[in-house]
Amino acid sequence: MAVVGASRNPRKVGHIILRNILEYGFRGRVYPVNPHASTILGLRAYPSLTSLPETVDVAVVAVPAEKVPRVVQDAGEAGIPFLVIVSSGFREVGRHDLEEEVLRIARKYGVRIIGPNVAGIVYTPARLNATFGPRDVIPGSIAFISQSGAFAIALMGATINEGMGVSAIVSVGNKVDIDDVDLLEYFETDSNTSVVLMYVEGLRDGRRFLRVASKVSLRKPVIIIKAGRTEAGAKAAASHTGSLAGSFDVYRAAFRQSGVLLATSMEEAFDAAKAFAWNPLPRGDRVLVITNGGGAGIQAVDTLVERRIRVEEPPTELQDRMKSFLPNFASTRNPIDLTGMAHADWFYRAIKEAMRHPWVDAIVVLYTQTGLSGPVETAKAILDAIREEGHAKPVTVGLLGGPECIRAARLLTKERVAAYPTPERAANAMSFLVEYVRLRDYVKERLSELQYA
Amino acid sequence: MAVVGASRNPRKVGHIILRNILEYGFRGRVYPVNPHASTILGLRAYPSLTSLPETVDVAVVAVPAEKVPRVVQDAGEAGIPFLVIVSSGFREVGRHDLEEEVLRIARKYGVRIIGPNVAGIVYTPARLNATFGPRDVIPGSIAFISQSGAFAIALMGATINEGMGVSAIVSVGNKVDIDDVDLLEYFETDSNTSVVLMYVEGLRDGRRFLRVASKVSLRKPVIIIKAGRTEAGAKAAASHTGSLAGSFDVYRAAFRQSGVLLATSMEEAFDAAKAFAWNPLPRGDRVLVITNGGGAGIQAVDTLVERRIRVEEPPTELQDRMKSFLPNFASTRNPIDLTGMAHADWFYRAIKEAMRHPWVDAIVVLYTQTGLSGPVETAKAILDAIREEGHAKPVTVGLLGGPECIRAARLLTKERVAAYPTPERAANAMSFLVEYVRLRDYVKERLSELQYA
Amino acid sequence: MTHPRRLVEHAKADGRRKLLEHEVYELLGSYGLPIPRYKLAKSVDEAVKAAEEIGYPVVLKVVSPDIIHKSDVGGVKLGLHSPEDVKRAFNEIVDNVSKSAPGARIVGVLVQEMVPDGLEVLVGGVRDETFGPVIAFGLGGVFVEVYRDVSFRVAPLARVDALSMMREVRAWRLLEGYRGLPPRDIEAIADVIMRVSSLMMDIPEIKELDINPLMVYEAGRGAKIADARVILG
Amino acid sequence: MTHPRRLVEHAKADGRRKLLEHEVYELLGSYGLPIPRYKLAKSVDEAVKAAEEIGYPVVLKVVSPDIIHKSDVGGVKLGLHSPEDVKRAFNEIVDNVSKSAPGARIVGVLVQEMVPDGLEVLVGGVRDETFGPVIAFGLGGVFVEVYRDVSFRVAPLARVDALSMMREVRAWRLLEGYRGLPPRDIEAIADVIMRVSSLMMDIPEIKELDINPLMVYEAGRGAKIADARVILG
Ligand SMILES: CC(C)(COP(=O)(O)OP(=O)(O)OC[C@H]1O[C@@H](n2cnc3c(N)ncnc32)[C@H](O)[C@@H]1OP(=O)(O)O)[C@@H](O)C(=O)NCCC(=O)NCCS
Ligand SMILES: CC(C)(COP(=O)(O)OP(=O)(O)OC[C@H]1O[C@@H](n2cnc3c(N)ncnc32)[C@H](O)[C@@H]1OP(=O)(O)O)[C@@H](O)C(=O)NCCC(=O)NCCS
Ligand SMILES: [Ca+2]
Ligand SMILES: [Ca+2]
Repeated sequence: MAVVGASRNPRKVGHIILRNILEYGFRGRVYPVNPHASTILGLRAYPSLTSLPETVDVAVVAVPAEKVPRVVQDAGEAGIPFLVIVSSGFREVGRHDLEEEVLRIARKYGVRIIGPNVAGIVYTPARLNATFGPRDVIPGSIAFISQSGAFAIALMGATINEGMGVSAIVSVGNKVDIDDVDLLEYFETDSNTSVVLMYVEGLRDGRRFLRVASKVSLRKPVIIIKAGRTEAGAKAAASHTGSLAGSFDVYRAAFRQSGVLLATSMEEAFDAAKAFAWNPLPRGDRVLVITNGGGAGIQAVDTLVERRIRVEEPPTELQDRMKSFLPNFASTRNPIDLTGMAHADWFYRAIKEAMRHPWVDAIVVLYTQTGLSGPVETAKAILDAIREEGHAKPVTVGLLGGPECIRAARLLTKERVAAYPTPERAANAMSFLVEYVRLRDYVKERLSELQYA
Repeated sequence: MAVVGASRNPRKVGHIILRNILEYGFRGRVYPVNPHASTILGLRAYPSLTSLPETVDVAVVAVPAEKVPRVVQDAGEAGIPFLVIVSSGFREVGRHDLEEEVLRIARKYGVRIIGPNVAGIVYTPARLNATFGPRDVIPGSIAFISQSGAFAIALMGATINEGMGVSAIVSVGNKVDIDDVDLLEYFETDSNTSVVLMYVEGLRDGRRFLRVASKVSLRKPVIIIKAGRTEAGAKAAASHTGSLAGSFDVYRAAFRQSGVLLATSMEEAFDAAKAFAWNPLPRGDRVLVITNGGGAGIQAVDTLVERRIRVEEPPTELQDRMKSFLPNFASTRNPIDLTGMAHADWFYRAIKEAMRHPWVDAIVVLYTQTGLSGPVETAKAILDAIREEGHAKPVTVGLLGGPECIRAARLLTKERVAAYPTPERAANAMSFLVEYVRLRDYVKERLSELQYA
Repeated sequence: MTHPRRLVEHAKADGRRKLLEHEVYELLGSYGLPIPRYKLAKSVDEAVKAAEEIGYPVVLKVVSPDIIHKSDVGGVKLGLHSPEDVKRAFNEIVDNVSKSAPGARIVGVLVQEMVPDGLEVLVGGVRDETFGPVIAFGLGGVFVEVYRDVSFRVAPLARVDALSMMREVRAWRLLEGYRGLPPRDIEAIADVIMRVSSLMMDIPEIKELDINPLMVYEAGRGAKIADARVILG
Repeated sequence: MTHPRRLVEHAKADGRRKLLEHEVYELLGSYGLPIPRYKLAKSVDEAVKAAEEIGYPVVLKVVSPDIIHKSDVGGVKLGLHSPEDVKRAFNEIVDNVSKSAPGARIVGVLVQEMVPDGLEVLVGGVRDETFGPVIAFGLGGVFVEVYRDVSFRVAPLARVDALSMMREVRAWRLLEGYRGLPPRDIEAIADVIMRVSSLMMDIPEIKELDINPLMVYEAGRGAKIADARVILG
């Protein structure tokens, strides 16, 4: 690949992109393009895309907007099929003319474009971080498509904080050519991606979105943060991107119809994405809550029910199995309340029972820090139980307490168990999994009906 | 004070309590009581409360339940006015008899009791941490009253994670004598407490609560996490404490009527408590959102409106002041979008303008991490602006990005500026302040009306 | 007029958990609530006399401690416009009831003003185990039942509570005047709410009180109770 | 019968953005929607003849491209039970309209079956700028207006969409059969929804379509459109 505008100045965008590409360990060859330099970051620099020793697959463009048309022209002539144009200074600041010129040249040569006005792209399966965001994104299976480049960069950072692994991060910017729906479609068949997360202010072609999203969501969960849900929010979105958000009621309907999950906050979206990435899907909608703290258990049940997940009493047989190792004042009616006396081993046994019993489809495990069983010790017991049962069912874990709980959550996260700092977040994340399975059934039925209509 | 059951064994509850008291730096004299030991943690131990060299103000009791009546008897004889009974093994496991005995003896001598079955108490103004929870609670002005001891201990830890300062942490356990409402009443006049946070499953005497909470909430905000909001949650609560939660609809009405703020998750409750503790109250309900990222701004507006806070366009005059230093493609209509080009200084100037303009009652500042202005640098600019204007208006800050944003948030937290990792949480926390001021007006009117009726 | 608590004690002494309709009105009337004009008649002549006093049209309803669903036994006659109507209705009611509910004690027949249509709201009182007397407000029918669009306040209420609980329901718009319909008499509703609050505070024996519907007219034209129920605890 | 698109083109050529009522019914009828029996009458005699064919009771409504609120100009007469009623109504309508709206062109008078009462629902179609044709469902009246209790789906719809959008509204309980009321004809509603979906897909000139109310009867007894509106884009 090539980086056009790879600056010698280490604070400039083009330089940072090149450095990220090199330092993150991109597996292919990289060519800096800069007419004013001979070497950059130890690599030989080339004056233009037409002078490269081979035809690269993709070039990232970070030169000032006025110079972009020429770069596109060069790319076309050099037979480069794909450009990521980072430069801003087009439609978003009123320069429609410049944007149209870029598009015209690209069309002429059949060059495909992401951007302009994007943050670059990340694709971890190829060890590619061609952005000016943080370097050390964690490889994983969550793809993130953002309408806003700034958001993409910031969320890149947030994924690192959260220990979340991503397959790809792409912003779509002004979408002269490739748009969010194109990318969504791409991730359908990308075997490195298991969950797609999108940030959307407004869609251009809702019908195409519906078609594509329905297909994709049958294969993998799609979570969307839709900004502009309220009238005031939509107004703010309009003054931001100039694109009208349309009626949120209709967006919500379209999301449901296409099996897409709606998140109203970034935290919620991340929490859900993590739970999807690291869990099998539940086979049904029966959630069992296991807790050593009454309060945490009640909060989780309230959260589940508020998200329209029923919390039901498990069959006596399962309750009896739990009772066999619990004190007689423990409740086994869902939540399974191991009580404050619970040792790590009780968590272990309760989770194993839940994993094995066919009544249970999904498990929310809640730990309230006590002296009897430390957070890390408990986390290990939880992990053992999940592993020994081959992670047969989805589990989310809420660990409520002090600094040791943060450590315990990190340990679980590292082992790809979805852990959260509060019971409500653990329960809410699980509600997305259950909702997805429900929605998918609906979408399946709907598509097969439309197909045979 | 005295600790009855101060064990020599460092893993036992009584020992940990004594150690926490000593190590956290309690300012008064402390007497371990243990008939089987002569010294504990370097202090001389006494065989019983009746053998202490002076009459202590309070004794913490951590001996097995059967021994508690005797300890209460001793306390009565020794003239000790106040006991915190940590021991469990009473009503909650069916031993009503033992609990009644304790109460009978206490009544006889006029000894007041917190507990039994509590986590101990924290009161930071006296440097008192008489719990078996984590030691290093941060002194501050948030008082936390919990119906559940386990919750109290776990949340003690969570306050440390969040950098939240507390004045007091008390759980009420079986409430044989002093209950949550007594404590709430106490905190009304406690000058070390500016916000009261409560975890409630069910109240015993709703009418008394209403009376007390109305009075308290006129002076300081009261935030309640009410567990058992749904039918399933209430059922779980019932099997946990044996107390019926009653109708949540009525609780909600009573909260509103008494000016109490309802939180549905611990995260939300903490976020709000922090915002109250570190801010003046808004004078009205006009919130201005200042952001360098369009996406974050829209999400904040949506969150505010979803919480019934209107987001309105500021007067032209204020917009003009903002425009004077912003690029012409920046929007000043609320959110004030400083754009991705924003330097730390723009935040500084925008916040100062907002602080000075009478139209603005409250400010939500959102930072989306970019290369142009680093998180820490931006945090410092925000801090400077707030300080120079004498923190005249409430501000919440959302910092979205990578590890540096965590550092920036910590910096703000240390300086008592309420900072959050997402725009939604910053907006949601601010909505509590606005809601409080609205509710308080209502409660004021209602009380004065009832008084003159 | 009987003292309100007497009414309640009398019913209890009678072994009843529900007040009879004329007792309900008497009770509510003694608290200044806008009850319809009514009279308990023991004979056809009394009924006609009552109707003349009340003014036509009237409604006749059987009053019996043993009958729960009056309409089901033919115990209700609506829209009676003349002495003849009233006579016929009285006899038919007595007839119907003695056939359909032969054992039932008949205390009399209630002659009641036919309350003109208005916007239907409900005002209720219940005794909550945690908070004691609680007042409920909502719009009649599906508003409450489908959308649970009801607001509550713990008694005793201030007037600002009454106003704020009205504003709290989503159907508030219908009270403010909606789609060209006139604004309703908010003050009259507030007044009913406040009086129900006093009543619930004063008489602990009342477990549940339901005014449903309260017919609410245009601003300035008041409200009138069309039906009400009182359950003792 | 005119081809549906012809109707639309004809209205547009006429400079109208709204179809006349008989055009609306013709359009909906051509999609198999359960329209009421109707006939456009140009004279008293035609009106009476139409009423006889349709069967009493009937409704008469003036049809005019220049009148927006028919009732306001005395252009609607309900519950007509005999030829005499129809005659009188026809003449009164012509009279009223010529007085209240002297310049208005009168295309004729619509004689329409008086649709029996049922549970009132609305089925609508709008053209969303992002998603194109979108179908809406809700219960009539305050349900939609106060509680915004409406569900949407992007057309074309599968039957499972129609069912799921009905289940999505909170007032769904009223359709399932509620408080002893009978369950409603869900299948008939689904059918209307599906046909509206096809219609919106086929005719891009239609900007808005509103069937409100659709009267829905007991399960197995179908549904019938009582009023509808079509706006062209
Ligand atoms: C693209 C952008 C970063 C370029 O800004 P810049 O780095 O200040 O621009 P410069 O003019 O310094 O050019 C960059 C380098 O390319 C070199 N260059 C100039 N013309 C060139 C050309 N035709 N081909 C290749 N390189 C060229 C320059 O010499 C410079 O290298 P040097 O510093 O070693 O001299 C800037 O225009 C921009 O759009 N910034 C916003 C990016 C953004 O936010 N995007 C959206 C994210 S959400
Ligand atoms: C209170 C409780 C911790 C005591 O348990 P324990 O520490 O195992 O009890 P012990 O019998 O060892 O007694 C503790 C110490 O008191 C001493 N002791 C015994 N009788 C005593 C007396 N009458 N007075 C003072 N000390 C006494 C013991 O000798 C022991 O000290 P040692 O270890 O140095 O010998 C336990 O009964 C309990 O209730 N645990 C649950 C606490 C809890 O969770 N509370 C609710 C929080 S939400
Ligand atoms: Ca495209
Ligand atoms: Ca008390």
